Amino acid sequence: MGGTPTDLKLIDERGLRIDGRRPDEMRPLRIEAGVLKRADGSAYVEWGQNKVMAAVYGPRECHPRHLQNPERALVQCNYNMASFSVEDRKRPGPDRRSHEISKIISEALTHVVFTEYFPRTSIDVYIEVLQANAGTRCAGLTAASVALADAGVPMKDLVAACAAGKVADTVVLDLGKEEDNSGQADIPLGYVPRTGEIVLLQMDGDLSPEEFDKGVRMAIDACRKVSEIQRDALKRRYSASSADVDAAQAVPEMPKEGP
Amino acid sequence: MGGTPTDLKLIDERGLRIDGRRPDEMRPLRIEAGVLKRADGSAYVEWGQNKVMAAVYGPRECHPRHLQNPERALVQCNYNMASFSVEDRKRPGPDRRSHEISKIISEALTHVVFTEYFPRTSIDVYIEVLQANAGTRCAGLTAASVALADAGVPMKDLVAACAAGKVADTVVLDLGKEEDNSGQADIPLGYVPRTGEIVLLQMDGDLSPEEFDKGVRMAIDACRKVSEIQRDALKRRYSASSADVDAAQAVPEMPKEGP
Amino acid sequence: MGGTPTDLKLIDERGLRIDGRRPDEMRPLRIEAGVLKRADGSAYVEWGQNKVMAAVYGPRECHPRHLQNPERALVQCNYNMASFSVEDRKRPGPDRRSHEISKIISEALTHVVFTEYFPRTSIDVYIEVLQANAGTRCAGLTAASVALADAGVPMKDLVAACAAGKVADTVVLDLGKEEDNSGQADIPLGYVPRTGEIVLLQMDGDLSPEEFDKGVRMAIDACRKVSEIQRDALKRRYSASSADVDAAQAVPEMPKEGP
Amino acid sequence: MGKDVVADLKRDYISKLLAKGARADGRRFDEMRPLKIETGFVRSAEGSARVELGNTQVVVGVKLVTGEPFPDTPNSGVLTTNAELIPMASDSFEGGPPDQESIEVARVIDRGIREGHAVDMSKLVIEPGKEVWIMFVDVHVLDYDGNLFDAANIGANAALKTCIVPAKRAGKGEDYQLPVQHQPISITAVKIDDKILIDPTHDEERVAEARLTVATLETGNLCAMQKGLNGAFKLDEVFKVVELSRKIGSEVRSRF
Amino acid sequence: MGKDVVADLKRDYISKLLAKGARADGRRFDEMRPLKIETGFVRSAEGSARVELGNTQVVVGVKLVTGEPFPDTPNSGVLTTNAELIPMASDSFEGGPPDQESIEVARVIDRGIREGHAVDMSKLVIEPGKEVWIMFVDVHVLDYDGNLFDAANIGANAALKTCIVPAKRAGKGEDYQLPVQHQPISITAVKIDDKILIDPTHDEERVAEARLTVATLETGNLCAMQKGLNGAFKLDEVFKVVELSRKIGSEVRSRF
Amino acid sequence: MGKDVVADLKRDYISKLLAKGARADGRRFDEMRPLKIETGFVRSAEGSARVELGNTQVVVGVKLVTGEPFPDTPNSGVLTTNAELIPMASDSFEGGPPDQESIEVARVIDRGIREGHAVDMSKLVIEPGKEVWIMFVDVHVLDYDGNLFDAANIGANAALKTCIVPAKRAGKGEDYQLPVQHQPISITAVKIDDKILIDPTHDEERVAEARLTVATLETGNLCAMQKGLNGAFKLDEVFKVVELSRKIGSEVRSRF
Repeated sequence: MGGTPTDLKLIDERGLRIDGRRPDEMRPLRIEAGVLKRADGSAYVEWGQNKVMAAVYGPRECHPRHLQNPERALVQCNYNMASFSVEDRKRPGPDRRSHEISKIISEALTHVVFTEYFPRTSIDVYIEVLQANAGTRCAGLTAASVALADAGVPMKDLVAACAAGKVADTVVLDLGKEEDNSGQADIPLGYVPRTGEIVLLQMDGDLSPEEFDKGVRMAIDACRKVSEIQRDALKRRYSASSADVDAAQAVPEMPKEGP
Repeated sequence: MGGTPTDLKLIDERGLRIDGRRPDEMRPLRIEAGVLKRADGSAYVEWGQNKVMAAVYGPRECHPRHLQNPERALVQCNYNMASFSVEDRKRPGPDRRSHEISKIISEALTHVVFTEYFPRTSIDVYIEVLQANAGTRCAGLTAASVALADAGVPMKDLVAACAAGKVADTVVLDLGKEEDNSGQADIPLGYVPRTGEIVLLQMDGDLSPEEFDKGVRMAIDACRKVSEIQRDALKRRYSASSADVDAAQAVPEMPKEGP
Repeated sequence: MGGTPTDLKLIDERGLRIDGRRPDEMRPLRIEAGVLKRADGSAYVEWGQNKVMAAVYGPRECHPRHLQNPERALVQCNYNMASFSVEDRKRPGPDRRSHEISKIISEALTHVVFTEYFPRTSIDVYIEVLQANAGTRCAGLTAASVALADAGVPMKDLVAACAAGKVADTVVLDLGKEEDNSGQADIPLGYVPRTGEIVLLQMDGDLSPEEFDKGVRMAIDACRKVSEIQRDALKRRYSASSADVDAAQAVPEMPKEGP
Repeated sequence: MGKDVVADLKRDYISKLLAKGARADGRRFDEMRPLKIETGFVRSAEGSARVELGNTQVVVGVKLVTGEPFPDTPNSGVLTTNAELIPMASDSFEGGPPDQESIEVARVIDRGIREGHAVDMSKLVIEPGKEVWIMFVDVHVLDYDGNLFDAANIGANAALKTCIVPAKRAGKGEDYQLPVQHQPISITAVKIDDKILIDPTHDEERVAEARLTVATLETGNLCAMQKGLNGAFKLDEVFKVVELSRKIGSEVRSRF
Repeated sequence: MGKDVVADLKRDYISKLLAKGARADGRRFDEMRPLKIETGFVRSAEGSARVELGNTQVVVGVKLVTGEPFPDTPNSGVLTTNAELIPMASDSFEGGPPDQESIEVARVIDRGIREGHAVDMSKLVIEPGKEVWIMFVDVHVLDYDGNLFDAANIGANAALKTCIVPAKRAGKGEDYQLPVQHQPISITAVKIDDKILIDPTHDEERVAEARLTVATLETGNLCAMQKGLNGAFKLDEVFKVVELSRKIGSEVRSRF
Repeated sequence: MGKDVVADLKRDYISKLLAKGARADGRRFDEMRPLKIETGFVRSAEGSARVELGNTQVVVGVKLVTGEPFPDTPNSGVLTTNAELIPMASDSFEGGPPDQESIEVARVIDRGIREGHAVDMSKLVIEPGKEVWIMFVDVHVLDYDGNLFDAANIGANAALKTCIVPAKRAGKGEDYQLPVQHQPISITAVKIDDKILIDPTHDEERVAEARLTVATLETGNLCAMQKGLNGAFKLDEVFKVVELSRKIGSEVRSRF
């Protein structure tokens, strides 16, 4: 956690947070599936002030060859932040943080994909953060799951993700940027609703076991809601596709910025 | 264009340029073919204050293999400036400018080489700028054509290159360094005299359509002269070779600096 | 040589050096063989204030393949200094100095290994300098030889290494850090005692032919002593192994720091 | 090899259509694809635009940070243009450091902005010779169906037009609108079977012999040009592309 | 392919043992391997430790140099953690720039130290906003038999505890002990066949489905956590690992 | 594999000649190839030389820029030597960042200049501890037929000798001649079939067992040395190379 001292009152006298949310309230989440033409599958996520695009290519031939697994597909995620996605311009190209996030998202997705159906192939997942405002790894994992489904990759279930955390000694859901900068703990979590499995889990800050217990359960509840929104996006995608004669024209457009 | 404000009078009252040239006058150009022993073909060009060496290896096996074209040879040019070729020392190794120049010279040369005669191979062209004074891409392309011929690579014709530009509101040929720094436009052009084709063309600055028309025609006329000098160099190379019993000793020496 | 001017009296009135050694006296040298479990062979060297670990993997498949020699094994050494091995933190990763040392140590070891027994393979030697105090290339080469023997790689002989040099106009053996910083010459030398061959030799500074003659002979005498200590380490390693029923538990421990 | 067969089939298909004066998507030879421009798409950028040119989609973000001017231009801000042809956008793009293709795109976009004097760089000086605004124009390609040059050029122009200099954040006075003075619009044509087509799709680019990009200004003057691919143009073809670029560029400029 | 066969055989062997409640080296499921800590191993470092955790061996060195603070934390020193998984340590490590695996190790170690406030970073300020101590924690892996996370975390804690700030050398007054205030100890568990094993060996890691590292403080609170590998944990398994980490972490901490 | 056959044939040919006391190009064992030195070849450099040693051709350029001294040598300019073994010069050179071979060449050239005190570095100080001249010696190999070490060393000596410190351009007073005080000339020998050959060609280098480069000064003293290749020297062979290097180095030095 940034842990930067701050004058911000992160929880007000009514128990509301700096952006008016209740402790267990998620930021608004919108998902659109199938927004790109070139990729085999894609999804666009707006989650609070985060804007994240995910695309999937594959299963396809795995390069370099020595990475091929003769028994399974390799799920390779590449998480990248656009240089203009943050206030202080980020140097283009991967840094250590993005390497770590790519790794844990790859692992989380691998768990749900039926990789044994596609030996020797690679399923490549690209996550591009266009605008960042805390919580991009959860937004990215959430978008990537939908993009995989949009690409027709068979999965046990969609992975849904959401973070819980602690601000002003209160366990809260889905930290925003100010809360992330000045908060006390963050717990990003990826979840498989159908099986109740946790496939991504990190934590940093300072939490008692009780607070951790509360936060994890709060994040899991949120993941169930995220999962609903994921399913809605896919339903809209498929109904749009089947409603049109020419499916190619039926791809939903990327939602426009609100006023 | 540099467009740097300057006190220099780029065109004087007699209509002459800062180095005494007429608007449509090229800097002195000397070309020697076959100046290197190890390369399959080579050429050295002194063009005004530019000194450029070109060498050709191939057709030879193409590495890395995945770049091989089963139907054609790949013409791969590498343009490089020596660190000491400019007043402010250049960091060794390729920069973005040299990557771009390598690409457009590769494309220009590919057009004239009978690449279909050598499937799966690579024809590697190396251009080293030893002393730079504006116009090195044209000098490099001109040298590379001669080096290809010296290597015996079959071509439709030699590519000749020369730039036109604008200084002090006048369309002029073959900008020198001060003109490049303070001028108004530059149009490097690569030309195939036999077919009248333009294989390299760039422009930057500010030109009316009429000025552009005039500049391009001026550059094309100059390319015809460059082509003559290229042919002379090759003739000297071959006559020198055949005059001697031991051809290996007949390679013309690199010309020495004038006083 | 550093050649930094200094107030240090590098040789005192009794003819002794800054750390009390005689001119032809080596710093204390301790070698332990077989100190790592994962590597095929290993050795740890404490030489004065130097602490160097060497490990050997192979003969094993050679990557990348185009480096394979169809008639011989490739001996590839990688010399690396830990970032904390010197007073001013070193940036992690190889620099030009370590590339050069890796090359000359690879060449020195190649001479003694029966590379023809293992065509197409690679024998990989890793040298890690954990604490540096002048003389790490000799310590590294000395350790690497023992690690090769510990790995069971057949060799004509062990290479032993030691440097001579000149400080305060005196030819001395095995320069320490202050002597290296302020001395007049350094001659690192790698030697094959059985054949009397010199396999590593460098020199820098200023030496008359007579001083060079004296220094080289002094270094060769020291290499013979180093060779004895190398053999002792291997003997202890093997006797330890055979004394125990379970050889795997018999690997000598890394020696502890003295008080 | 499979790819090549497909390429050959596409080439034949495109050629046959062209012989009849038609393109695969029904456009005229001198017609651009539908163009959508959405500015202000990225709030973390000082200026931004999302552009769809047919199925090609790019996001351009402009960031401004303070820094030192180049020694030879003490009275000028600094422009840096970068293009990320990320593998999300096409299976023909690879990850890793910029390759020749993305470098060429970035340099051609940069040349248009710079040589067309899109921004009055003298108004980006904080203290002459000491501190100026460094303007980063970053092109992010999301979906690639040909003609990156124009999509990115239009995106850059749109992003610059809406860009705010974040002086307050940097403690340099009040924020102000980036001093944009020109719209250097580039139009790209390719040559296939001696025909000149404007705004090529990816399929058209793959079978094209030569490419020419021309950036023009409000005055009708030219400010940047780049020929690409292994083929050649005749002089009259160059002039034809120049004229088309002036005409269509002017139509695009009217969108700003 | 040979490797895979070996892996399959090892997997079977480990599974059969686990079904009987046993591990290959005779340990209980919740038992760490023998731990040796030797501090002051590297004299050129300001603080250092060599740690053996079973057959895993790491050297951690801490260097302190003066430099600028980050703009947003003017009253804090800077922590930089790096892990070198050098090919000396295992034939599964490759040379070259850090890969995802070594980056993950470094970042998890860093997270423990940073979030556990191991060092009072406010005491590493020389001049606020201008000059602070940059603390480099470098993890060098010499011999790899699994569970780098904990070996490196313990090594980092030990190296920091003995670290001296070299103020005199830098002309910044007298040397002083690095202000260490907490020991955030991480404990790592893996899941194999629905069993939770503490401190996995390399063989156990290779067949493990999922990994969870939990760093705890003297207070029993958690300060960092990282789940890894392609498998998953149920919620009760997570809580079980958290409890084990608190208990065993407290035992390890008593060694300091 | 074709290459190896050629190499074997060349080896046999060279060996047979050597047995008769002859070399392929008719030279004596202790004879250098014809040496041509042309100084002032590159006007953009402060000092430059083009050197032909037989068919080996290098250009050396020296650039001087102002910068900070190293903290431990506040009263000394800085020397940086770089060698570019560009693929133009030989099909055995690859592009990309410097490999071990070009690094070794650069470091051996650097060692000769530095340890031989070719330049009085104390005269390259502008303000002690603050600003000094950084001297870049860049070796560009154009044509490679063996013995880069000596061709580049001779080129560096020649380029330095004619080098002008561009003080005026940097606003540091009047230009002046680089204060060259010594010519540390290196001579390289190889060992083939127990014979010592001076100034090896590329073919000789390919079959050589061992290589020894020795740089000497006017005094006859040694200032730098480098043994290379996989073979070995006996002590008397080392002494023989040292003596040859002193003698031939003195002849080369007379050319300056």
